[in-house]
Amino acid sequence: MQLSRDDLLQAYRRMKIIREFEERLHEEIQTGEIAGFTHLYCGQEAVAVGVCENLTDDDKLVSTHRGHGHCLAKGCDVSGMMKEIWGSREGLCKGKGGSMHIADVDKGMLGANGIVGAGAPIMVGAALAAKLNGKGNVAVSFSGDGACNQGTTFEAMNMAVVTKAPAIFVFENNHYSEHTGVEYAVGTEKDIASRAEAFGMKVARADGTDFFAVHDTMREILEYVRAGNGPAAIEFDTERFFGHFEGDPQRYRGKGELDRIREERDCLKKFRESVTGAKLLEGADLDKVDEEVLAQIEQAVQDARSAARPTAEDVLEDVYISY
Amino acid sequence: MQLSRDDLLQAYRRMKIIREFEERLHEEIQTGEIAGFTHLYCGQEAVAVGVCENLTDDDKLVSTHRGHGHCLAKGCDVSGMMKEIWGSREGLCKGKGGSMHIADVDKGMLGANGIVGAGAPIMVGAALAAKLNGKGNVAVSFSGDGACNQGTTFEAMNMAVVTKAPAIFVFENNHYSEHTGVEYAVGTEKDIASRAEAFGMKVARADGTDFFAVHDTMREILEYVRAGNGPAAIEFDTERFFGHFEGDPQRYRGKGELDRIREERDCLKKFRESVTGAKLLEGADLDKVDEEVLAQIEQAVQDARSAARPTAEDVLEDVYISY
Amino acid sequence: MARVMYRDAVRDTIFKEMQRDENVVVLGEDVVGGMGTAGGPEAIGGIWSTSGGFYEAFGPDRVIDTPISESAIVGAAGGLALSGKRPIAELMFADFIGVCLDQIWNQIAKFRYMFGGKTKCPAIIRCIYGAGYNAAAQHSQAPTGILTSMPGLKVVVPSTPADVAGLLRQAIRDDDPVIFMEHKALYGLKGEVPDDDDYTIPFGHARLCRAGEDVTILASGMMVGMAEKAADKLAEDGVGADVIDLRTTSPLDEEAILDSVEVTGRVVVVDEAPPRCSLATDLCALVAEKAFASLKAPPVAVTPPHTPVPFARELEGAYLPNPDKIEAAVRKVLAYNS
Amino acid sequence: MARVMYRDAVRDTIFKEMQRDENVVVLGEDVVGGMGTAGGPEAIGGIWSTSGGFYEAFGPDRVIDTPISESAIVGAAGGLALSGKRPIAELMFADFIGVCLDQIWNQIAKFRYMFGGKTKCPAIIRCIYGAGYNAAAQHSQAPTGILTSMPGLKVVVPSTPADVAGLLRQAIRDDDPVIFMEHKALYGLKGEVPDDDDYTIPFGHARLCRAGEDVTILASGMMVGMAEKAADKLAEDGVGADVIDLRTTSPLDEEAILDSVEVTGRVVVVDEAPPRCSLATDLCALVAEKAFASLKAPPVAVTPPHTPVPFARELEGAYLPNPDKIEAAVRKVLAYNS
Ligand SMILES: Cc1ncc(C[n+]2csc(CCOP(=O)(O)OP(=O)(O)O)c2C)c(N)n1
Ligand SMILES: Cc1ncc(C[n+]2csc(CCOP(=O)(O)OP(=O)(O)O)c2C)c(N)n1
Ligand SMILES: [Mg+2]
Ligand SMILES: [Mg+2]
Repeated sequence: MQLSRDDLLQAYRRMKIIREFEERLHEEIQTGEIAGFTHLYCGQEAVAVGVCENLTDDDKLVSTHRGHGHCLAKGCDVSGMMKEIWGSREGLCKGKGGSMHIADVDKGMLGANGIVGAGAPIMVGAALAAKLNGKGNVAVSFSGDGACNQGTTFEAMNMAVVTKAPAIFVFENNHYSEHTGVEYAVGTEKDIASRAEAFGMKVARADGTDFFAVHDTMREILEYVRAGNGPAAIEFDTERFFGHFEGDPQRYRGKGELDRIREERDCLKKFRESVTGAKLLEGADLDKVDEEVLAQIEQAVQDARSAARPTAEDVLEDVYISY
Repeated sequence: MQLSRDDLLQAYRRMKIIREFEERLHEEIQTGEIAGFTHLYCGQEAVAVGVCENLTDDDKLVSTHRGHGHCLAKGCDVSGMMKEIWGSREGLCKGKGGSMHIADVDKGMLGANGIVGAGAPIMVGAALAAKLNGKGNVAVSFSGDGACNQGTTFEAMNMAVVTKAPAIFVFENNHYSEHTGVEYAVGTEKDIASRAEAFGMKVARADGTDFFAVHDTMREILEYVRAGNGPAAIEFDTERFFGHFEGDPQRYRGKGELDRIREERDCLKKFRESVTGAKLLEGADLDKVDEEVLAQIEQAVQDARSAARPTAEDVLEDVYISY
Repeated sequence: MARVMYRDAVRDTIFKEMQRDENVVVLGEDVVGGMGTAGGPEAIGGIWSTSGGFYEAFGPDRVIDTPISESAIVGAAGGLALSGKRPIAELMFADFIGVCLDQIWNQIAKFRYMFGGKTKCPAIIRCIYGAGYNAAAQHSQAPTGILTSMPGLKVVVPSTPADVAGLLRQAIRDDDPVIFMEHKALYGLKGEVPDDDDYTIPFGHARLCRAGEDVTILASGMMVGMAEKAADKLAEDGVGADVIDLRTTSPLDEEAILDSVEVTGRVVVVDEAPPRCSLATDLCALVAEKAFASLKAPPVAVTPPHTPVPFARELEGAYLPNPDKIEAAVRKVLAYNS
Repeated sequence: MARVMYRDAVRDTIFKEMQRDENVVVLGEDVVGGMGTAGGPEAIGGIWSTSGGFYEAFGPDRVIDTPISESAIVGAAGGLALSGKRPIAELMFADFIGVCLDQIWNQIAKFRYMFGGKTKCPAIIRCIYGAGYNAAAQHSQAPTGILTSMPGLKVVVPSTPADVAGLLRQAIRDDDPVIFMEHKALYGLKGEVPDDDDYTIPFGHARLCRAGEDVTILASGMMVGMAEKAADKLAEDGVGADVIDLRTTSPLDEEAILDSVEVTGRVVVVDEAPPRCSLATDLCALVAEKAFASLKAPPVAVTPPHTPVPFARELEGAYLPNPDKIEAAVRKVLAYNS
């Protein structure tokens, strides 16, 4: 599909925001200022953005522990997220959720999730709600190659098929679950999509480092699902540029692997080459976006640093308590 | 494979024991003497016996809520089982387990199981133990068409593939999970075996009402698994003659369905026709078995009725307690 | 007022709320029954007959028959709730929280908090629980205490048809996740239920079933009837007991409990779950901490032993609390120091 | 005696037991690490570095790296145990009992009982638990009480490297299923560990960490160190506290607790889980029931509030018990009635 200049610029901006958000976090985390476990999405931007550019706020999304990219792509506020990660009471979740639990229900973002595999069933519920509303909306879950071994993911797929839910299961195969290779943990020569296929779902596969491949594949699947044909699944082949969590020594990587994937499989680079090569955008257009994004991220970090901290009383709010 | 006369007689006897055990329970349950929930296996005998005749006591088996047939086929004592179902302290589990929890670890029978889908992971553990022992033993789980939608079953299959466990997943598709049809709950045009296939397993399919088809299929799969090739799965198409549980009004059945399956899909009838037709056994041989089995079941019921009852003190035994 | 069965109070209340609010949705295994069979839908209407006629009235999008996939069921309830619906998920046996606890404990219960209060999660998980059917270790448990221990959940344990109606309606209209514990041995119990289609009972308000000044007996679910029987027996001997039906264990009506104990000074807690880290010890600790000065005797719990639920009639009978055991416990606390 | 870290005590004890008994088997996610990668096996040796070198020493059949499938992991442990092995399964975070509770609660815990005592089930589930890392609501919980409530399980909560060694070895040699709770914030704690390769600590024997006659403080896991700090502070003011480390919550050393309370008459229970139906209330109820006559003040619990674990540093800090809160509670019970 031919995207407009604005669409292209927006897609690039979103990918770049994710990239810089994560690159910056990677640095900030070293300082010890940010608490908790953080899993960076860097490298997978084209998947989140390619998928979400096709969605509206009325389409729901359920994410994972590696959720920053999905949240940003679904329209969560950059500053609100940064503040949340910094644990501010001005954060998107008032500092109660943190990196692994960012949500913005108004944007259709039903939450990052610290439990691997927990998202898919929740997404099916959101899809059933969409079906009931009858307005052609869908729900999407992101799951990793590791999550596709969790029973909940399978249950969700079958349940979506049985109930003909407008559900889209996006599998991001970044070849690793923590320190384990997908070749080992998905113990078959078949791919992940084949599992979805065995449940009777329409499936697609695409290169997750190619924004256009992601976008087109998602568009096609989305049309199918919006039309009321039941659920579908997409497997994207992608790369994670950092460790599983911040602090991971990554001894499981092959020699030169990180350099190679940064060199050959960087979705931002590929996007730039593709759009400038096809003369859809100028390098300067993108440079300008780069600059703006860097400033935006810088601002978000400054905001997060100076944002109000939560207090002891906040602990007792936002939950029903009685004891 | 050509079975000896003794083998044939033994297979028939085992199937007949299951049949009469269940037919008798069906009657006895009406009297109110037997407590708890009972799920009868009647109709599926060829699967349990066809599978288990290939196993030794060193091969492990994990069963389901509908476990009587599997237990009997694996060699559990008829009287001990009847006493258990009657809740006697002389029962196989001292009256603590009842119909849904019959086990005899010495016979390699690791338990019926009241939780749908719980058996498969346990079986994989038994298979890993067999692998570790290195004597070519295997472990087998029985699961229903309903259980194949439970996440645990999927996890177990993938884990068996990943660990190359000598595990055999036997799926008994009797077309119903409780009151729901398999067409609905296994929400795909693909069959159950296809799911196993998507995990990268060797699979086979056979008519579960034909003892010889079951036996041969199991034999072939067993050879493959014993040889160290990793796990496999078999889907058997079979029939359940009674309701899901005793007391089930079975309104979900088609008109005449029960008569039809008793007429056309009775594994005992088919066995008799096949062996007498091929002149491998005489009708009289089988009649003799029938008579002996009936007497054995009658005896087991008498035994169960008069067996010692458990006492309040028994509650506190066979478990670690401290409070 | 109409005289209805506990199970029908469940069914009727949901039915009426589904008529009233199109966002109410039911899901679970065999809640329709007969899907994909020659007999066709509505062959059963719920294995406990608590959803008969739903499918016909509300169709497959609001009465969702599911595969045997409890994690997907509860997870879907969570997703429905986050999307503005009011799902009622059925766990055929409360014991099955084992296969879906994450979705209850780490998801549904925590959304509102983790998301900084920016969402509500009005999901109900109906758990059919309890012993009395000789259903053995995996189909007889009373995990009320386990669920009560989990922040974010409200836990309701009705003991009469009227309470089913009032509390279930309250639960359906509540914006927080609610665990609704229905005791399978109470399904046949009959009682008067108000005709009022807006009859609700606010959470956190216990019910005084018997009044007396000598001892306080705390109970919920099936234990209430047993406590009442014990109290009636004791009354014959002139012993007066406050029997308090907790109705909801979270929130807990501390006030009702403490007010009673201040008068009686003696308390017996009855619970159907094993004793350790239970609702029973929770209540004993409550009175020990907050009514210490009033206590004339140690608070005593009547519970099963710390064992799984056994199968045989004699064993299950010995395992469960009963009026005699409650009476004995009361006599014990009365005899203390006197 | 050697000075080792809590985490190394875990690793070394398992390693030695694996050398000693070929039936001991380890399984879990990334317990090897690097399987199916260019870096190859042993890239990590456990996400908590508690199984480094295992794979090299014992190979893939005894050190089983698994997919992210906790139900299959715990279920497999059950099957291994029923087949004569001594599996040690690792749950990377105790919070993940949510996705495999059935296998823990309804399977492993109940086999021996349901099967009439005709089998043993020597499976260990290692649960890495607790807060302190700002890991938020789904990675910080202390479900000790929930697991303690389940008949059939033994529950171990070591607070020092020596106790890790003695209790873990005991657990490995035990014939019942054991939940072994390792606090993630204690992994770096150093302490003396006996060199004895048969060093075991029998279950149900609490440890007296501080001795005093004014108050009894009960604690386990990470709470022990906090209780000790509070006691040290109180000692400066001449207040003497018995600090009792429970070591195992099931079995529970009731005797040690009751003996102490008989002397002190005052008790503060410290627990890391929310208050309702918790280990804290369990212990308060115990002393209220069994040491009633000795009590000079109500038993008091120091616990987090009834909320999920919040993320931000300030929030988690406010949420958790700490020495100050314990000290305040002690002062409160000391002030009672005096
Ligand atoms: C139920 C559960 N098990 C284990 C974990 C620990 N864990 C967090 S992320 C992760 C790996 C997930 O791999 P994958 O699904 O491929 O996602 P990726 O990290 O590659 O984005 C694991 C094992 C968890 N959070 N939840
Ligand atoms: C986890 C769980 N969910 C639900 C049930 C209730 N239940 C018992 S048997 C059954 C149907 C099982 O169907 P299937 O696996 O096909 O076995 P079949 O009864 O046909 O032998 C259900 C839903 C259960 N025991 N455990
Ligand atoms: Mg991955
Ligand atoms: Mg079936």
